[in-house]
Amino acid sequence: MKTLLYVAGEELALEYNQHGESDDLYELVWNGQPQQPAHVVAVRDGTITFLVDGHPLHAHVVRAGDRSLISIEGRTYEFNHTPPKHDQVRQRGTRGGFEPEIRSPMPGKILAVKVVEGEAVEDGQTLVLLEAMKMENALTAEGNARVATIHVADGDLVELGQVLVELEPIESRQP
Amino acid sequence: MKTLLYVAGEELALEYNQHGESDDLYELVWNGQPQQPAHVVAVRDGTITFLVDGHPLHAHVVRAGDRSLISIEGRTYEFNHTPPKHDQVRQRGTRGGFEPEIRSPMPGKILAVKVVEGEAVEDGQTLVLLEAMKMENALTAEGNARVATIHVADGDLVELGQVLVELEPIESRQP
Amino acid sequence: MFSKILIANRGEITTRIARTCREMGIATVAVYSEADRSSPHLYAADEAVCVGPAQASESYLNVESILAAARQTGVDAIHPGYGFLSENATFARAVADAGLTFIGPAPDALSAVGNKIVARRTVAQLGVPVIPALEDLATDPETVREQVVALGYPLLIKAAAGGGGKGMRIVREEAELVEALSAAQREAEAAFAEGTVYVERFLERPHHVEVQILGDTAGNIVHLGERECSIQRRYQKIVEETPSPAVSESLRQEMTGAALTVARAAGYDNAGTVEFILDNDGKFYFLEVNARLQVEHPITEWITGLDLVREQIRIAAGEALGFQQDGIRRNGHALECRLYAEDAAHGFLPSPGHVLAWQAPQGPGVRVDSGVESQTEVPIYYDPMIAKISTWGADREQARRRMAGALRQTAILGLTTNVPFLIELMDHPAFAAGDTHTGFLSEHFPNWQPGEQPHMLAAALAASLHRGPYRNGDGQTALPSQDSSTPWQQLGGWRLGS
Amino acid sequence: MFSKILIANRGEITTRIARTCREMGIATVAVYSEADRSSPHLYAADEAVCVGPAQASESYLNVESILAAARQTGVDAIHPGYGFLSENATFARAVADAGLTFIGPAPDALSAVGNKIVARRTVAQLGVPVIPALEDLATDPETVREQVVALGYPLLIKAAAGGGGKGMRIVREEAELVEALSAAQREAEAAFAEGTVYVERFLERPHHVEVQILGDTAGNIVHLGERECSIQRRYQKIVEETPSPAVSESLRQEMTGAALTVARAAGYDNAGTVEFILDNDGKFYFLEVNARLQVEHPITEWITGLDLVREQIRIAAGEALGFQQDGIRRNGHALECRLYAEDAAHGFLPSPGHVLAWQAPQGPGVRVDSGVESQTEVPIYYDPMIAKISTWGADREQARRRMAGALRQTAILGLTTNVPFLIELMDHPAFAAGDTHTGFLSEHFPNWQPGEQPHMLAAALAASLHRGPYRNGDGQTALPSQDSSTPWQQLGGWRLGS
Repeated sequence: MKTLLYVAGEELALEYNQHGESDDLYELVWNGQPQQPAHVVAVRDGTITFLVDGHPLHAHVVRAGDRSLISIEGRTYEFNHTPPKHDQVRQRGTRGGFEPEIRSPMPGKILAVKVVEGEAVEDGQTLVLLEAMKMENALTAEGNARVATIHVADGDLVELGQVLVELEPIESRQP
Repeated sequence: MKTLLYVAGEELALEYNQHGESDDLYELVWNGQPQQPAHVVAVRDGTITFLVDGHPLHAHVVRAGDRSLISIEGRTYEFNHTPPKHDQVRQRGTRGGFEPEIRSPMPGKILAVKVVEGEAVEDGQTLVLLEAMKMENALTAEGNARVATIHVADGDLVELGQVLVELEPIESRQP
Repeated sequence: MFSKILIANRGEITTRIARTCREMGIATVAVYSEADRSSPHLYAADEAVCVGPAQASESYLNVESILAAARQTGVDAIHPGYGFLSENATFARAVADAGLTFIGPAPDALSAVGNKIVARRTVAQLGVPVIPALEDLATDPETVREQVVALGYPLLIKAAAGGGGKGMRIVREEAELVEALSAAQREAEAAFAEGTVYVERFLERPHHVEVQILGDTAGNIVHLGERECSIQRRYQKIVEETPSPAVSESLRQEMTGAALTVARAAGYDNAGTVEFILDNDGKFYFLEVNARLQVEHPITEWITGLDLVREQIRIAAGEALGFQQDGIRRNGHALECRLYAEDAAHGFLPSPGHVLAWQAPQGPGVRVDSGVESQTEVPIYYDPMIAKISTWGADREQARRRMAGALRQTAILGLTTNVPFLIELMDHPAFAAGDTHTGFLSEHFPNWQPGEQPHMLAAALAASLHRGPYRNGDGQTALPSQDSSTPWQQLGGWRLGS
Repeated sequence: MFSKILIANRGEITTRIARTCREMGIATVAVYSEADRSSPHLYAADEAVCVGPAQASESYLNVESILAAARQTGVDAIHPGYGFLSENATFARAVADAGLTFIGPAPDALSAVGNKIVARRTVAQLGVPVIPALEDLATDPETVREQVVALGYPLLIKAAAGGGGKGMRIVREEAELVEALSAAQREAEAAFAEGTVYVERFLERPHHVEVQILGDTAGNIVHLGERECSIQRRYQKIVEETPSPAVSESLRQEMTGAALTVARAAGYDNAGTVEFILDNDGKFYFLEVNARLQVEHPITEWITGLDLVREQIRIAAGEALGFQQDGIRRNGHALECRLYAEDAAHGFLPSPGHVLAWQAPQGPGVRVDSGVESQTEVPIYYDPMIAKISTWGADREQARRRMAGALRQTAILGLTTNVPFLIELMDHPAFAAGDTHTGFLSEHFPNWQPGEQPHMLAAALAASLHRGPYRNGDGQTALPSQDSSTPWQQLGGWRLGS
């Protein structure tokens, strides 16, 4: 048996095969590396208990659409079961260089759009104020740019990852 | 909408229809009698919250095979969704008169069969000792009888409702 | 201090002991039988070892298997919990012989108090009153029948090695005697690997009051007050509280003093409980010493702030008690209800099975020690206690109302439990008045039936509208039947399979 | 005593207040917004009334709607909880005008202490030190820019009506001033319906220490000791404890004395908290009075055994305090962690959504006050705090280890929460050493990332083997994809759809 899982766009491969002697003992190969085998002592609706080298681990598991969410000892793990698509939301915190699309980092409500289409903005300038859970969050330009398109208006409710504003870098603008 | 539910063999009829004005308000008719309408404020996996006349009720719900199990304020309710079959386990505590089949009142282990086939037994005489959860339970004859068939032996594990011993009433025995 | 402890038990008490060990920085090893693969106690510890098949005699009572697990995992000490091997002096000696520490009294003290017959004799010599009893029963039933005539009926048969109601039988008339004797012997044999029983006079409507003691190996010994444990069915406690509503301050002085006398005379160390019967004239009789952690220890923890498992471990490691008698303060009132998988409407018959849903109560002054979770098994092989709820209040009434609220917050589906019964018990005026005695249930709840079903209609509506989880009888998720009467569309929701 | 109380709040605090009311035999009315139909607080009460749409201004802050619900249900009194209308004197007066009792300080005392600017002035006159501040800000940003020069940067902008970190902004240089001011004003307006802000000097690395007070309407007033609340992010507390590791017994005398002075001068009744900033030289400055039940009140309840909500209700009903200062004993140590739906690895950004699974911790010395359950929503409209875990220990170390264990027992899926962050915080040597101050997180956890993922392989195996509820993104049960790689047959189990 082999499962492919995806975390932040990275593919992870888990092979697991029943050991001959015991029907609950699995031989594991993780990204090509053989691992300690695991006893799967109990598989329930929503929880699984393993024994790895005598150490019990209790996992809470939920499958949400294409994702599996797992909690073990207070920490959460998340896997996608299918490869990432090209147009998916970029991972937060991993952006590099100029970002032409300003996306909502969380579900919330647009408190104020602080720019207009065609306006030139500076690095760090606030574009949109977003409110979620009673806190204001300023979304800012990273680099000098011109506002190409604004997709939202004051008071709009927006989803995680929704494009709010599109920018054009000043340098690359065709005159 | 109408559901038929069964408790201890009794059929219960619940009609529930959405009230025109509100999409969460249900008009209820219970066994032909109109009832206070109920707001169904939240339906989740495993729990439902109602408001009846302003009073909230929170129900935990599990569907197990043909049964629905419901817990509200620490009390448990159980319904069957299909009518009882003829050969089902008789309800405990409702038996009347002579009972020819001695059934296990719980899952457990046969500690000792105290009678043999063909033996005449008296009212109250112990037929089988059943152990469950470290407690011994004596299953006794209700009325004078003769042991017709014994279905279990010492050490057997038995299920709830399993027939352990069959008796013939002394009176009705054909010589 | 120990670096790793094996917990030779199962269920809630294993989890509870593991929590304290973790707080003390001590690693833990849980053991489990093949029937307990789904039990939460397995993953409460840092390591887990299967010690045998379902039958307790082959796993939790299997000394060889437990010691092998201890050797394999390299532990320093074994905590026996309650029940199983906890009061077995032979086991305690075998643990010591294996070079490990038994977390409990020294084997000699365990023998002295563990055998109830020996304990009775010792205590009587100290001037502490004991109940009239017959200790040396003949093996021949006919002779026993003659022996007990002097005591008179009703009688109580008890296991010499016993506790927890196992191997106990009340005998109201001679005709019941022989069968009750052999049943009690078999039960005792199964539960304690020791079938000896004895017979004592059965008092009507007394209180069951016990005193918690704690002694270190240097001979320092203190008491932590009393617990009232009169509300019982099948000779097993279901509700406990501290302080006892039946004990005045002067009586408390007397009883705790007697308990300390008994413990000192036995050279007792570690945690233990001296049990008394208290009659309605305020006279008390020594009953037995439970030489282990008691099921109901949480209520003492609530009012003293002490962690009894921590104290047990410290004492077993040779540390001195960190306080003296006058340093122990008892504050407020605590109650415990034991949740059993049993049918209170049918003779409290055990009701093992699969837990389909479990929701524990929470909030201020509420503690839950649970041996189950959703989707776990309550096997037929072991005690049907599945959880303990304890509450604390500044006074008894606050603790009682908290308990009544906590029980109503509790949801358990798939098993028949005593929760509805406990709710009515907590609400009963006689319980609210503190009028507890061992005849409480037969007096106030004879042939109890769950009469009050106040939310039948709401339950029926829930059964009609519910959105899963759909399960087979064994608790596995299954597809719902395509019942066209479920109103998913009307609820603005989705429809499974459409 | 009241016979029915309306709780003008939501989430965990509504459930917590309803529990005490039930214990006191008082009926309760919960209110809820249209976004909170799935919130557990709705069914914690005996009645529930929808008071408006999701936006707090139209529901939980809607005085007309709340009062209409109170009239409709015939309550005697309104408990405002914390946040929302709890410190709004206008609301308190409107409640009184409607012939109902506001469970909190008298409106005049509320005005006196509730407006932080007024409170500062009053307190300074009493000789209690206050932090240098600018109270009368001009409306014109340019003038403000000049006004604050005298104070110097860094500055702290605070809402006059505020609390809970709302409407607060730290300003480290002049360029940030104008935008921070208007953001703080808008936040304050949204949170408290009152946009006035003021500016005070920002101290680096101080302790935030507060004193709980309790006064009756006859003028008796006591303190219940202090709480250390220095560990904050976004000016909001996430960990609190009592006693404070930074407060010596003599400093405790001084600070509690100052707190009582402030409360007496304000003619304060009911429960309140006097907040202080404590610098590293042991000098403390009055900060503000929180004229309400505090989020972190459970830790004071743990160590005093008092139920602060019960005391609030008794006081509001005109009863005298049942104890004097020397009757209050504080025992042991208590810690609280606030569980937030937020992403600690990305600036503690709120992370609302659907709770797919929730498992609360349990056991000795662990209390959970939760606003969520499995399958409930954490809406975008309200505070992201979803639960509070508090632990008690005989000493700080026991409380800390209990908390570390309780957090590891907690499972929440579907939302990003701060639980992994809190686990690392509890395990941090500086926290274990009690070296808490308001700069703790920026010093020890700058740009924290969940580095430790010790069970990645087990998690991957769980993802491969799970039999878990399959859900759509909105939490509804769905069919699993027919993924042929799941090993149901090998597990001896069944296969969905086969």
